[in-house]
Amino acid sequence: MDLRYSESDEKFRAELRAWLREAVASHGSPPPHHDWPARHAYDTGWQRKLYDAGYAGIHWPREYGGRDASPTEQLVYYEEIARANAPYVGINFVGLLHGGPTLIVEGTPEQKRRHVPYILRGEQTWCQGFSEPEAGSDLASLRARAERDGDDYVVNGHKMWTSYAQVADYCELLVRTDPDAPKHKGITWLIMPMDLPGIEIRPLKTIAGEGEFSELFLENVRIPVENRVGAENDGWRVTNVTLRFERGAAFASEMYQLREHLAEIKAVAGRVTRHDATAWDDAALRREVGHLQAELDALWAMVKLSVSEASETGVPGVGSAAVKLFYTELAQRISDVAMRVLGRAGLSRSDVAELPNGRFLEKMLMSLNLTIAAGTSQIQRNIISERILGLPRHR
Amino acid sequence: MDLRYSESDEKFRAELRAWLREAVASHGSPPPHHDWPARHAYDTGWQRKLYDAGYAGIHWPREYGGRDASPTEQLVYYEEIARANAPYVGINFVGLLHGGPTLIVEGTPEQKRRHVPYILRGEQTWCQGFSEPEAGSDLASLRARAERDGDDYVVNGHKMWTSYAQVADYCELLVRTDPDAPKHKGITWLIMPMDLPGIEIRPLKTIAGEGEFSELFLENVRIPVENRVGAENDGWRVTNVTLRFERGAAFASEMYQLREHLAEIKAVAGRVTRHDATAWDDAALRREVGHLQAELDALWAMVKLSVSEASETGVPGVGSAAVKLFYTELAQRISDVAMRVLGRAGLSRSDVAELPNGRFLEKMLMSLNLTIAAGTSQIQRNIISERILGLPRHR
Amino acid sequence: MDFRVHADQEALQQGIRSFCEGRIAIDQLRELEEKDAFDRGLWNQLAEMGIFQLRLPETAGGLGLGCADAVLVFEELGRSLAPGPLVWSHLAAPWVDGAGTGEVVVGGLDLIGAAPQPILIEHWAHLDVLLLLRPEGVFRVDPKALEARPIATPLDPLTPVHHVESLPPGERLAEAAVAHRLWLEGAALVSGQLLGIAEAALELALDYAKKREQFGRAIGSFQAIQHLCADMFVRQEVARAGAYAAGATLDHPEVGDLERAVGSGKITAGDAAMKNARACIQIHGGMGYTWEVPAHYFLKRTWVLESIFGTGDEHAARIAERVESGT
Amino acid sequence: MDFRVHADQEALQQGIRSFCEGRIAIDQLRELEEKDAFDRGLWNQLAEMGIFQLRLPETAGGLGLGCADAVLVFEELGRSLAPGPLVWSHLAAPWVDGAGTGEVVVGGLDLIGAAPQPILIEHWAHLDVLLLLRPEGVFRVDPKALEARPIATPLDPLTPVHHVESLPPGERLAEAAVAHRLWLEGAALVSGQLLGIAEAALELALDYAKKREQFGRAIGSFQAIQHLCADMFVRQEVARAGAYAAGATLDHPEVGDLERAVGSGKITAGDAAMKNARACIQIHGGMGYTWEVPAHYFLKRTWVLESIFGTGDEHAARIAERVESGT
Repeated sequence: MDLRYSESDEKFRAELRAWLREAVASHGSPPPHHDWPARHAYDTGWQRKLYDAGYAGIHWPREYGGRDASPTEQLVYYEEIARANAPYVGINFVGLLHGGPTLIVEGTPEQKRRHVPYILRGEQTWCQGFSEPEAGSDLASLRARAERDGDDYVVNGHKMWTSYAQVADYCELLVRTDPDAPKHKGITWLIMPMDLPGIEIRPLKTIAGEGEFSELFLENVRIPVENRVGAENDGWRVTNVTLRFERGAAFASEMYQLREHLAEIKAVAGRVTRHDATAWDDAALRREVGHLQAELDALWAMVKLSVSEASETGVPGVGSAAVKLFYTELAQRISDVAMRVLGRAGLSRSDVAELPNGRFLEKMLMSLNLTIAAGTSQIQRNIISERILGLPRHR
Repeated sequence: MDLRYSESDEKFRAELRAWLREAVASHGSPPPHHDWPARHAYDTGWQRKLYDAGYAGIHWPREYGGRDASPTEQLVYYEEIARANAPYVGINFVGLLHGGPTLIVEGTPEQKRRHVPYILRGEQTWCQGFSEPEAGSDLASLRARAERDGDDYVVNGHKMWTSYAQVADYCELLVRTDPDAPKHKGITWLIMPMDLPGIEIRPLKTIAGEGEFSELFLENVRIPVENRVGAENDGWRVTNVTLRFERGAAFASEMYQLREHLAEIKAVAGRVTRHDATAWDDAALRREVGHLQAELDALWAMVKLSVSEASETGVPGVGSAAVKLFYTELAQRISDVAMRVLGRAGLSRSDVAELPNGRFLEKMLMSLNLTIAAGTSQIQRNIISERILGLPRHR
Repeated sequence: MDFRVHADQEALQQGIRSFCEGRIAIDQLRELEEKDAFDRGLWNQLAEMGIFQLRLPETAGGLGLGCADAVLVFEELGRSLAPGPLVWSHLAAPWVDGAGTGEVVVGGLDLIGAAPQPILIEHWAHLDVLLLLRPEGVFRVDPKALEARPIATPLDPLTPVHHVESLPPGERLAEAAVAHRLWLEGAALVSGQLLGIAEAALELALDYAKKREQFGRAIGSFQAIQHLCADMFVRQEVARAGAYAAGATLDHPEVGDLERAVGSGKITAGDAAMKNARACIQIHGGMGYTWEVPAHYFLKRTWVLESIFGTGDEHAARIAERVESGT
Repeated sequence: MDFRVHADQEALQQGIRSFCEGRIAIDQLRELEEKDAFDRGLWNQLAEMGIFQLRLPETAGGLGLGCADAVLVFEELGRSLAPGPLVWSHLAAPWVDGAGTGEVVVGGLDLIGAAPQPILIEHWAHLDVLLLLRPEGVFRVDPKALEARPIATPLDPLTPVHHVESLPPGERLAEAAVAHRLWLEGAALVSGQLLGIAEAALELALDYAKKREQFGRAIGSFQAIQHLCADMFVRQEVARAGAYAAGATLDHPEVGDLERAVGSGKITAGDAAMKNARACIQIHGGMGYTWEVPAHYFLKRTWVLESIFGTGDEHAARIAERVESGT
């Protein structure tokens, strides 16, 4: 039960920090939110820089070009990335956090050769084709249909919540290959090149406006059988390799950023007026912020505990459901405080009166998705009560 | 949508207030909590006073000696009782609020004759034998067994949560008369004289210590068949007449008292110290109390709305589940604030340093039962979602 | 005392609801989004229905109704997310010629609440008159004389806002007491709107929960969803009692503490709208995060309404001073 | 960095747990209730296990362990509701001869927290020494020299209290910095106890939920109960991280902001214990309201522990001053 980093961790931190200082400055400012080609260039360029410096694939095995960093080094990495305000995985988070790791575990040698190094170098961008309009929490009820025709699967279906499809080269796609099997048993995992005929990408407008998400309409898309990962109808198992990653350390970076957000809320509260005082002069607000900071600090300690535990098993345990549940609801509470601090400024999503309300409101709107995406809070509670607490199921 | 009382309501209020002023003063102070004979005498004496003044059975029909007050007069009654700090139904709440009203609707002429007037005059005290250790939320699963033997039912079983059994003359008892029928179909409602052989009363110690509740152990208790209310095996329907009363206006008086409690919390907060200020100097506490008062005021308006609606139907509707749910959780939040205001004084259930912590702590401890008794909060949410909102049931 | 909605009130409310359902259904709202959230024709129709002169005496062309009636009307306007400076034009009817008939569109700024900075004016582009509620009185300003900078992306797509650096003193229309009264009336009307939003959010959530299937059954059959909905219902009913009591107390101040009744309405209705809008999004799952499902409009409008005529926290602080025994 | 409980810490914790399960099981606690919540034999056994001199250097007869270890030990003491002035005697070990070995029973009063009035001394009848933590230092008082009035009914049946009108200055044992340090250590140890209570409440609730049947099935199969339990688990795990980090930061202050870490532990553990104790009562239904089911002990002890070494609100106010970027 020791929170001290080792000498080698601190050495890693010092090197990384020094490198980040120069690299972030030289990489320039991020492009506008809606300029997809520019964002693609910016994020993949950053990935190449990481690669050249030996920081790409921080948790990937060395034989695949990764850094194979220890869990504590990964933590240091997240802390320093956030502290330096450096780009994180950006538009290729699917490739770096899901697709790549899945191929490393489940792909054929040929599949690994054709994708893994390119993802790592920022030369291949991936998106995810899992969810469908009728398959959300109940992902296994997905309907996109793949029929075998010679050496191809012919795919028809409608996917939703595909991030960065606009700039992706490949899609990790789940399809139904056996409609007669029980729903978990008829699913297959495919690598879909995004330039195949029959793929239509429609931007999906969210609460926050147009952004990273799209819908995919697939009409007679022919995907070679060699693009299948794992056996036919074994896609659900393969998927769970990926989902386990998604529910794990993927949030660590966002959690650390939340700490910065709270500090910023305090700073803004010291500037906005309430009658003849500032918002920060209000004891109730101060206490609320103090309470939230206490919870954030405990959350970060929880991450450290989970990272320490993962150092043995290699993957985050089922307890990550608790981290996800707590983190996402906490993020919403913090956004709520941010809105109350902004007061009338919160009516504008454009910065006004030198306040950062643009960013604060983006965060608030996007926080609404946190308790929904990657397993709703209700699903997380089911997982905890059934898998961790062993409460009886009732069907 | 008018909150003004009519002239006749105000006349009723003026008369009642004048009478209460004198009557409360002359009735003396309530006896100690654990002196059951004295409490019996005090409460039944007060009931007799009410009867003589024409205020007994405020919502009972006139033909049964009640006042048959209009719903708004009932509200005035609750307000004035609370304002005058007068005794409420006390140890005979079962007789006055449940048993009596049930007999009026379901009893035989003979049963009415033998009980109703006596209850009203404070000459007959009732308790309730519904719950059992294994039958709580699922009351219909009760097991106390009654077997017919000539003109008697012979009852064996174990009842729990019987209020004021120590001083009761009769018990409204639910027993199973047909163990083979579906659980709701084999229940019978009996009037059990408490002096019958085979009844053992054991005080039930609660979180708050020994008090109003007992367990009843029934061993071959012979109850005459003529004491049955309603048909054999029709007790569940009869019970629901009673439960509908329980979930209705029975709480109005307690709700009004909660307003007084909050005012008292504020007063105490103005007296207790925190560093070099009082607790009330704390803006966060003030805002919290303000928020609670806003909710209490809305709750009381909700009662007024529900009373206005009951003026047509005569009984509180199913919407009273919402009132019960909100009221009980609000009461717990208020008790939580009371404890925080008391600070270290809250470690003592005896008054100390001229603070009313004895009473505050009693309220806090008893509030824990509010979300459990008469249908847990979970059961109330089931009722709302299925019966009011029409959400589908899943079995 | 009969706190029920009377038959004539029910008819009034039903009339507004039918109008809104036909004229401001969700598709029409989406069109308005493209038109800067203002439709002169709609405004005139609302005026013809008497929305603005509801409380003017009949001798002045009004309907001679009270605040309780107005709360019911604004409940429907809230439910349908009707856009425009409705509350301000209604409040202005006795003070600005043409406001009651809809010829003159009146907006306003609440400078009594705690945080008027930065100055953001709602619906500026369509205002003929801007009212300022200051602690010292009611003032009238020509909105076009202000240097107003448009905000590219407002939080609520149906509430465009302009930013103004400073305000002129304006022409004084009425004294401090009137400003205070209008502030309370505004809070009560907004409570009505918030109640309407809370109701609409529950209705939308229920529709979806009954229809959407996951794991082979309607999600509304899961106890977790059922209890979320039950809590939404409770908040709605608490807000109804609070908002209605605010209106009834404004009509007959002798029935209770006016500040407390209005604060109770604003707090409980604001709380219900905010939490029900969030729950509505959550119950919709991924769909709730799309622009297409109108759940987000409820939340966004609630933040707008929370910011005027006193936030919940401000009302709570005021109420705290008025907590006393025997009330 | 390895934030896991190490193998030797696990062994330590397991040892305490086994002892508590055997020696302070619920029936034994009930007996202690009748004996003024103090058992000299138990006290000696706890001392022999090293509870009090855990952190004394081995040269001074101690075990030479750190605060993180102590938090683990107090987690078990909290879980089992072990009575007596455990934290005070532990804190006193370096300052009062005989405290470490259990020969001298030391109690204390936190006069640094915001609300020491009225002065209620826990376990007064069994104290040999009373420590006062004042902002200006640590002071020693002879408890028997005080005019202490017994409180007939304490909130927690296992924490008897006496009321004292005023306190003498006492003998000064250590300076302000030590008092402050002891206050933080006390808060961390109490966080451990609160974590243990949160865990015990969940465990008790789970046992009951799995076994108790209503409507023909275990109540733990109802999603409403399952989600209550899931939230209890989350609070427990948050509290675990918070309380452990408090201990680890006291051992190595270079790893973080000490005040913030300790405050985080006290706040999250206090919150978890309070809410889990309430949920435990609720899940038990009527049984939860009986004295027989030990759920109420958890809640009552939590109120006692909440009142010392800074309430959650006090720590939150302190932490707010220390919120800053890059930490």
